[in-house]
Amino acid sequence: MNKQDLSGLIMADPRYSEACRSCMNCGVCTAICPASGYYDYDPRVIVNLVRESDEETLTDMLSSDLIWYCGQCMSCKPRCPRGNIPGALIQILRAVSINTGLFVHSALGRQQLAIKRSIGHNILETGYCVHPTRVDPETHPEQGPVWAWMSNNADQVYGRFDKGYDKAGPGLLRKISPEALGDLDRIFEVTGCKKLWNTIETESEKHI
Amino acid sequence: MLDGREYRITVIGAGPAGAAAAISAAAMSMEVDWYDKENRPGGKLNDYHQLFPDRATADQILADFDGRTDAIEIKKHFGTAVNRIETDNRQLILLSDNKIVGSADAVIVATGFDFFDARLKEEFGYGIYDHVITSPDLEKILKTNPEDLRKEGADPVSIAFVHCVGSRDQQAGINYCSRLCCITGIRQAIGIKELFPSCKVVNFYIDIRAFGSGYEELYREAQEKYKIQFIRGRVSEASENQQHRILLKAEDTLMARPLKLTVDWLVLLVGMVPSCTQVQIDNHQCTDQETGFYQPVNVFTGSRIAGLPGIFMAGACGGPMSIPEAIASGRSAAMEAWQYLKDR
Amino acid sequence: MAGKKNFGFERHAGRQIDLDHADNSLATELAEVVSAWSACISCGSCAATCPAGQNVGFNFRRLHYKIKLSLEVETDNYPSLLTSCLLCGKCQLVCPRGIPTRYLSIQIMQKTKHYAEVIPPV
Amino acid sequence: MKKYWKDYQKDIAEDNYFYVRSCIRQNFFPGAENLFIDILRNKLGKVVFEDADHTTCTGIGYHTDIVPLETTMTVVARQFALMKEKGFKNLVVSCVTSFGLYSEILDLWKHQPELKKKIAGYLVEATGRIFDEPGNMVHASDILYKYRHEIAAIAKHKLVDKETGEPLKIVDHIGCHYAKTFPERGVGGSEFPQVLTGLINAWGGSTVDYPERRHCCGFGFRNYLVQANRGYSISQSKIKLESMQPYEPDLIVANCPGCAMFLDRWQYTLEETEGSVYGPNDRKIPVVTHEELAGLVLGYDPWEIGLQTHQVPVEEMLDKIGIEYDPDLKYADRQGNLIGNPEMINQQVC
Repeated sequence: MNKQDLSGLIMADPRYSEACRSCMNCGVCTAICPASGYYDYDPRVIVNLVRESDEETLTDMLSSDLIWYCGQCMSCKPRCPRGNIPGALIQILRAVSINTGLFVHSALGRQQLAIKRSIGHNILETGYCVHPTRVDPETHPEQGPVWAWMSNNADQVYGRFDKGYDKAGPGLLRKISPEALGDLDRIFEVTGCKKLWNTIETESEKHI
Repeated sequence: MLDGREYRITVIGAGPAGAAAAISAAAMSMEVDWYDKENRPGGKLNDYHQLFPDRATADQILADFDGRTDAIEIKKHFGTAVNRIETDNRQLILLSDNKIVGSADAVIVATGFDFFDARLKEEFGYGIYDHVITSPDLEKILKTNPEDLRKEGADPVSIAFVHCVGSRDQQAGINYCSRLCCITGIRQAIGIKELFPSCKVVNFYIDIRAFGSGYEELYREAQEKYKIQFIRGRVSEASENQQHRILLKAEDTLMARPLKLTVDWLVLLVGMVPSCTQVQIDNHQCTDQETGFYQPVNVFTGSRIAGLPGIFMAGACGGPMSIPEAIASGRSAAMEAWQYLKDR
Repeated sequence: MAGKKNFGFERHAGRQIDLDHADNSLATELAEVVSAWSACISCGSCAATCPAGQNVGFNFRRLHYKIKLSLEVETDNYPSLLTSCLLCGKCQLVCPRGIPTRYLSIQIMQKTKHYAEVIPPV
Repeated sequence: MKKYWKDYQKDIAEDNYFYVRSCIRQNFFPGAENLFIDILRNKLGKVVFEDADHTTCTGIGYHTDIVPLETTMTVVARQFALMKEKGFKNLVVSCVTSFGLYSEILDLWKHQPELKKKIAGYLVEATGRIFDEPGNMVHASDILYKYRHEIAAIAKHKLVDKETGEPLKIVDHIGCHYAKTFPERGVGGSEFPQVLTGLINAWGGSTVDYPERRHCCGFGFRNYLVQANRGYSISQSKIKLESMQPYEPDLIVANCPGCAMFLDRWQYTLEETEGSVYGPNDRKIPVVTHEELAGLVLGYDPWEIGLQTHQVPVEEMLDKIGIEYDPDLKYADRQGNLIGNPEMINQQVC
């Protein structure tokens, strides 16, 4: 792989100046972090590693599972005495990891392909992140029998609450118009999301 | 012999710095008017139990001041809050609630500090949970009735101290270090251990700043003799369970692992902030924009308040300060005032 | 049936240190015989100077700190790492609090014999 | 009041709302949003406008890192453009993730005006639309908070046990992105948010302050969406449920659709996989959303507002308050015909 200026890419993100100022290693972020209570993960250490700006360290980190544990709850944000946002720093690291293709070197990073193909495609095809017809009770046993009932009888169940279900016009889970979906599609093109998806697909394929 | 017989000086504040300034000015034969908003001298010392590093009682220091201020000619105006000074030619006019109460050739401002309002650090639940208290609260309990720390007659099982509450914290709008909370926490932790030897006492710190003479020794004694546990990490959240015990979440940063602990009392070591009774001087901006404390004309060489003639500062109105430092700064301000009046 | 289903994921216990339920018998025993141990300020001098630390990743500071926190010492390859201590005593020379770290190491080895198969000669 | 949250009172517009829906709320609580609109229009007499052309904000995609910041910003700018086109200024957001995201975007634009300009350029290029920032932006639960006393005045039920007269013990759960991201945008701030306790207290209930009150429900985005990662998600809910268990709550109310869904579903899963149940008397704890809570006190039919779409049965709670319902219509369609019963495993029978 070509040598890249990972540190530069990280700092160029508009969120960086808000997310990562200075750290006194007090650990309030880790103390409250749901992920650090569960995984071998420590947001305080991540902030320090990023601040070291060592390319080798950053390459290792962006190629590892470490950046994919955060659950994005942002509980870290209101507590940091230096005003950092470790959860936002994670978003930056993940974006750089995907854009540079490093994400395929970790098992958790490789999950981006499945997420892109589910949530991503949901958004452009339906206008919703999730849709009753796309949360399959088979792969979601944890959703329980009520969800299976709802998903399998979507027209009747959702139709009870809104006659407009899956139809044009306002209302519950209305069918998003082709014009609105066209807007979304062009926004995704113009703002680089399609390019990002292409990277996820091609880098994932190369790795296999 | 320093002779200040012709000079009229006013000292505002009767805490340790103000007392030292008044005693020193009087010793130089200056005519001293001494004000405090309270009806008695001593300031916050009245509420303190013990002092560090040698753990002398606050009452001993108070008695010493009382003896010396009584033995010397000082006009005391306690119960009068001077809250404004106006300059009139070479005279300084003192006002209390817009009423003129006196005048002077020079003024030493020694209005002290306030403790940080711990309610602002909402995550600790101060003012909501009865067993979350601040270091000054604990000091009062230790001084008046330590039995209050028992619960239904039983010794507390565990007590934790949190360092840097309202210090070094952008969220609280305070970026400076209050310096004295570390050693306060160490000294109070020892006090707890002496009362309740079997109680588990844990101090959550970020850096131990034991800067003063004898402080590091006290820190070591706390560890070695009293077996007080020091965990490097700031408490992130406190909450209360049904038994009214306090649950803490912190990171042990030396292990890089989150940690939880339940305690009977949580003591917040609150920092020092500018006093809400600061004196307004003309319409002059004489406090530091960032910290709100008075600013000297030169941090190395002068205690005169920047930009103003004849007004000097002493003690913690200029920033967090220990009692010996406040006393020294009171003496030094008196000396500088004398020098100023002689030279003008 | 209830309580046994598999929904396609595993759940494990968290890694939060629980100081309320820590078994501190080993820490208490050690503190009795090496009283100065409690004066440690976690400066890391011992680990920095440790020859075994340079070679096999043995970290004496972390190790004894872990015991102090009453964490599960049998994990983390603890016994094998402890046996890599050469008992050279360099750590003791650099300790700013004068803790007899070599003696502490010996005491840890003796009190945790059951964790380790090979105990270096004392 | 001892508490110190008065500094966090936020400005909540009085009327003329532009309402944007939530993906998760529509999927999992299909009665809630129409209920909210109905309360505003028909009980409180407010103007609420819903634009058929608004879409997802892409929030789940953004927080799972498959939608870049600038894409999300442009989609959000499009929602603002729709609002401008229809002549509205007061935005009401149904979803807590969206609300947090809108707050984050407005904050970034405030600090980096050139970024806002860039997004405006993208929006014109992609859609030909132009936008203004909302004059007032709140979460839907904020509106109910603002009008909680008005709702109480016309309420049919109180949140009390009709037998004993005791207030129901209610756990409030605030979505992390409601106030943790920008405490000043939440009623009561991030540590002791008042938005739901305000509703509970005004409607006769009592709130439970349990230790893990502020802990995340555990959605965790990728930590739920990928099946293998769900151990993280369920473990966080378990932390909360274990912590609230000793208080024997009657009910959980959440203002975030994800939280409400997870606190509901994970109770089912924890029983199925681990045999653990966290409510009093070996029952699970019903979970409702803020709209549903308002609907219950206002006397709406439980099945018309969608309480049958919750995995944890609500009947015992309804009986306790004294809310009537027809068991035969629970699983019926619009015309009253039975759709068929969910295969209720371990059904909780009274």
